[in-house]
This record gives sequence, C-alpha cells and structure tokens, in this order.
Amino acid sequence: MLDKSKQIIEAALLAAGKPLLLDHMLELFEESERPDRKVLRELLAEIGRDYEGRGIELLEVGSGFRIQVRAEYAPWVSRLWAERPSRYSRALMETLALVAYRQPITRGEIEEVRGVAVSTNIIKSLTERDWIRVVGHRDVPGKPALYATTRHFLDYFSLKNLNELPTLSEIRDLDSINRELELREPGVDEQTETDEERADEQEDVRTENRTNN
Amino acid sequence: MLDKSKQIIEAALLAAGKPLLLDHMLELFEESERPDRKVLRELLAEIGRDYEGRGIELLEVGSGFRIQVRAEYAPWVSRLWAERPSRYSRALMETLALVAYRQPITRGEIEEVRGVAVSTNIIKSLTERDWIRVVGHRDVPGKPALYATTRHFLDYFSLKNLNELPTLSEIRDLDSINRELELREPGVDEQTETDEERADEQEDVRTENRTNN
Amino acid sequence: MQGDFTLTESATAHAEQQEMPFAIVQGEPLATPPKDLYIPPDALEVILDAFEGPLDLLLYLIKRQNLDILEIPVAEITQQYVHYIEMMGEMQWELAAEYLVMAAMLAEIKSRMLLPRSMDEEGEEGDPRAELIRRLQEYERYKQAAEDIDALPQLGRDTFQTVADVEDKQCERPEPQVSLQELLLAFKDVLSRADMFTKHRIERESLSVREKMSYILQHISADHFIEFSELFDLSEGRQGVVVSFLAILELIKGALLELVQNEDFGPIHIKAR
Repeated sequence: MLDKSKQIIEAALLAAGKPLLLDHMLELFEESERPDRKVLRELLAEIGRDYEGRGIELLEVGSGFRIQVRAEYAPWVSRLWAERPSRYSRALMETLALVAYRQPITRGEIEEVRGVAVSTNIIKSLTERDWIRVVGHRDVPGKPALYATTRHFLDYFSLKNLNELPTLSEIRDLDSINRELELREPGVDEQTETDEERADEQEDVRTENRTNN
Repeated sequence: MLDKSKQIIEAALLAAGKPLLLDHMLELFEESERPDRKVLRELLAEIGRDYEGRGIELLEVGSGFRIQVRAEYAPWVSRLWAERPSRYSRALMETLALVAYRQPITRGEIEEVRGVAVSTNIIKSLTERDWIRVVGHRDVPGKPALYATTRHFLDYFSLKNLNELPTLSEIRDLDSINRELELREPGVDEQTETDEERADEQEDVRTENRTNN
Repeated sequence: MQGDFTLTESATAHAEQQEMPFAIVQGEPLATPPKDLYIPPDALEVILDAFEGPLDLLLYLIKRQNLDILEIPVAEITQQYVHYIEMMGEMQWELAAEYLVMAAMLAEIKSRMLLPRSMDEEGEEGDPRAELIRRLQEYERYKQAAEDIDALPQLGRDTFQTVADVEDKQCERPEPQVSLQELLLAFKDVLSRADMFTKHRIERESLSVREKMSYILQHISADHFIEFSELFDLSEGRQGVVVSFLAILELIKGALLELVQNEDFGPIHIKAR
C-alpha cells in the first residue's frame, strides 16, 4: 500500500504540470487509504532520493512540490523548444528586486531608490507575469498602490519562500564611512592599471555568466 | 556518457508535454555526443524497464514516444483536475432562502426584497440542483413564474417538511460565532483565503461551465 | 590634477590610436575624449538605454576607476558626469532631466567640499557626500540583487516542469455543500438588509401555509378544473384542513387561483389562473 501511495504521488507530481501542496496530494486519496502527512513527507523524501544522479529532481517551491528538470540538463532539454526564453531588462529586474526585498512597496518608493521613473509598462509586465500584485494602498495622499511578490514569483525562480532570496549586500554604516572619509583624502590612491584591468575582466565574466545561466 | 544521454532523454520526455520522435530526441544532442539510433532505442527500452511497477510508463504512439500515467493510476491522478467543492455566492444563498421561506415567490419578488436583480444563472443553478422548481405563474402582466422548494430540497437538508425550517426568532439567536465556527465546511477549511477569494470570483464562470457540460 | 592620476592606459592608448575624431555628436566632431573617460562611439547613442538612471551612471563612473563608493572624488566624478550628460543632453533633452538633477546635486556637493569642513550648531558633522553615498549604496545593493535574482534558476530557462500525460482526465465537479445554518444566515441577512426584520414574522403556522400553497400549485393546472374538496386531505386532521384552507385563501388573494361555483351551495371548482 505504501509503495502504491508512493507511485500515485510520483505519477501525480510528474503529471500535474504545476507544484502540488501536501494537502492537494492527500486529497487524491480516499479517506480510507490516505497516508498521514508525516508518511507523505517521508515518501516525498524517498522520491527525492530516487532522483539522485538523474535528469530530474523534486523541489519544494512557493506553491508546493514539483518535479523539474535539473538545471545542468537544461542546455539539452531546452533544445526541445525553438524559441529562446526571453531575457528581462535591467529596469524590470531592478524593479522586481525592489518589490521582492522591500515589499510592500509603492512605485514612488521604487523610483526613489532607483533614481528614475518606473515605466507603467514594467509594472504591467510584472503584473501580467503574475510576479507582483497590488496588496493594498498606502494611506497617504493619492493612495498609491502597494506591491508585493506572488507565490508564482517564488515558483518561477525556484524559491520556497522569500527567505531564500539571495542575501542583500550590506549597507555600510554611515558613521564608519564618515570616519574613513576623515582619515583619507578624497581621491584616488594607489590603484594600478592591473587592478583595473582585472576589474574590467571580472565584470565581463560576470555578465557572461549571467547570460549563460 | 551513455547514462547521461539516458538522463537527458528521460528529462526531455518528461518535460516535452507531447510525444517525441526519435529524430527529435537525437537533435537534442551536439553531433559529437549524439547516440546512434540503435543506442537510443536501447536507452528508451531501458527507461521503459525502469518504469515497471511504477505509476508511469513509456509508450510508443503514432507521433513518437511519451511518458504517461498508467491507466491503473489514472483514477487517483485525475483527481488533480477535479474541482474543489466550491461555495455558493451570497446572492444564490439569499435567493434560496427567500424561496424556502416565502414560497411560492416570483423572481421579481425576490429582487424586491434583495434590492438587486437575481441573475438567471442563480435560478438555473438552483433549478438544476433540483432545489427549487416552477410551481405556477402569477396572474399579472408577464405571467412570472412562481418558485417553490422541492422534495429534494427537504431531503438535502434532512427536513421532513418546511415546518422544520427554523423560525426567525431562532435565527435571531445566531451570532457571529456560529458564522465562524459552523459555517466552515470540512474540506473548505484548508483552503487559503486566496483560494476562497478566487473561488468566489470564479463562481459565475463556473456556474456557466456547469450548465454547458 | 587628480584627473591625470586616474587616466588609464587603455583609455590613453585608445585615444592615441584614433586619428579620427573621438566621436561625432550632433554633427560636431569631438576631437578629444573627456579626461579619464572612454565612451565607445556607439555607446553614445544608446547611453540612456545602457544606464538605468543617474545613480547607475555614477556607479559606472566610480567602478570604471575601480573606486570605492565611499571614496568618491567628487570633483573629478562630477567633471566626467557632466561630460556624459552634455553629450546625451543634446540628443534627448526630455529624457535627461533626471541626469541633470543629479548634475546639480554633484555641483552642490562639489562647491560645499571647497568650503572648510565645519560642525554646525548641533555638533553634527556634515560630509556633503553622505547623502549621495547613501543613495549610491542603496541603489547598488538592489542593482546587485536584480542580478542575483536573474541568476536564480528560472522556469523555462534553467529548469522545466515535468508534464507526464494522463489519458482521459475525468473532471468531477462536486456541487457546493450548503448547511441549514448557512441558509438561515442568508435569510437573516437578506431580511435585515431589506429592513424587514422587525416587520415580518414568519411563524410555524405561516410556513406550513406556504408549503401547502406550493403543494396546491403543483397539483392544479390552468387547463382543467378540479374539485375544491380534492385539495383537502382529511387525514391531516382539523389543523391540516385549516392550513389548506388558509393556503387557498392566500392563493386567491394572490390571484393565482380561479374559483367557480355555478350555483349556490353547488360544488366549487378550482383551476390555476
């Protein structure tokens, strides 16, 4: 019976075409045959182990568990589709990052950090992709909409929750900045050409990696 | 390498969403790494054997190979697409209540009490559910239909007759706690707020779907 | 000059190699590149696309010189910055507004840097660069975050959801469940909303009358008359008969029944109207 439950769960996850919540998986069973949640979790762990060394993996994302192709096999599998996935503009990604890390956030607040206007098109594409949505309105004149990310955003970027977002770099404390500024002459110290060249190279590499990933 | 080819093929078959021809599978590989057709067939046979005793199977159909859920597991897996038991809209519940307590009643009279139009879909849903039926027509211009509850309505609510419907004085005692505690249906409980909201929004659409089926 | 100090070899080499004008802006050949700065000629045209705003451009200039944000040499960066916006400003004035605001801010900082650093009355030491540094850092972290998010495995790019086939998906559509309680609450709601709560009292009695009204309507037709007495079931007892009678009266009042009596004390016939 347990083995049958496992087969049912695996088949369901493979066929669902979207992530499945534990509750949803449990609902596939008649009450009499339904595994309890703990058992279900164990079965899922087993399925995950079965996939070690294989082209697919079991992952928990925002809206549940899904079986997906491992990133290292993507170069081959993606050849199934003639179209290359679109790349998103920096403006769009920066807006998305601000919503992700600072939610709930208004458009005005995004513009404040980015120093430029956020185009309506960007908000529209992010909303249409179902990555962000309006979750309320700030109680200030004009009642600007507050944006937050959706579960679908988590799913898309293979995240279980917002805690799994890459860590935000630290803002250095202004006091220590001021102290440093006191000690140092503003200007350029002993930087060398080599340093700079290296910096340039690194930047290029980073850009390339980004497009290859 | 052979094992890697096998993983690539399995991942591609699982992700493709349609049957894949041998040629199509071969095109996923760079020329240098491409297995020959005979090897590919062997790998496919191996994948097929891996699935023995599992919830899925590899099948060759007219337009190629595809991985599908075994028929014997379909009853569980297809529950994925069963709709969750939804909830009726407030408009529908109020209409039903008015028919139950004030029968025989015309649509116009219901609208008069509710202060808003009663959609045809609501009358249709209630009629299809066999909870209300037309019992006559009022002799006024337009001859509007008179609705009353059915035997089936009494059965559904385990009532012997309409006398067993609670009276208004009993209703008065109901407070918001009842609303919170007793209105929650088993099965609806675990739905998230968002699901429920969505369910409400979709009500009309669903009603329409149902009538189309 | 600090400017000379940071002149990079590659930029110099590049400038020297070029016999031709460094760039052509609005038809005017620009013979010498701004100091410390190399702008690829085609970059000039897409400069507004290349940078995500004034903060981004400033960050670029700082990185270009391998400087830490905390050590912005304001004078020099301002000079470069102004060169940049001069060139783009001529092309796209309306788009350059945000850049001009930043130029003004830089100019202000620069002028304040020239004055001796002073404590104000509250003893707060005001580095004119502090606010700019804060904004640059803030922007930089989200710029980096955007790249980090972009590098996450993306569905459809780095990973793919499996979709094994299922033959004949049977879609059940369970009917919504309703409890009696819900029905009552709906009734209560609609009545209180209609402000009828206190005016209408529906008692046991009238409900059974109403049920009987429905029953009668279901058992008569407009096509033929039936006998009045057929509508009474004596097994329901005296009360049942009274209820049926009240139901008939209600229906007549509502003009739903037609009664015919051909002669005094003769049989009464009923049909639906």
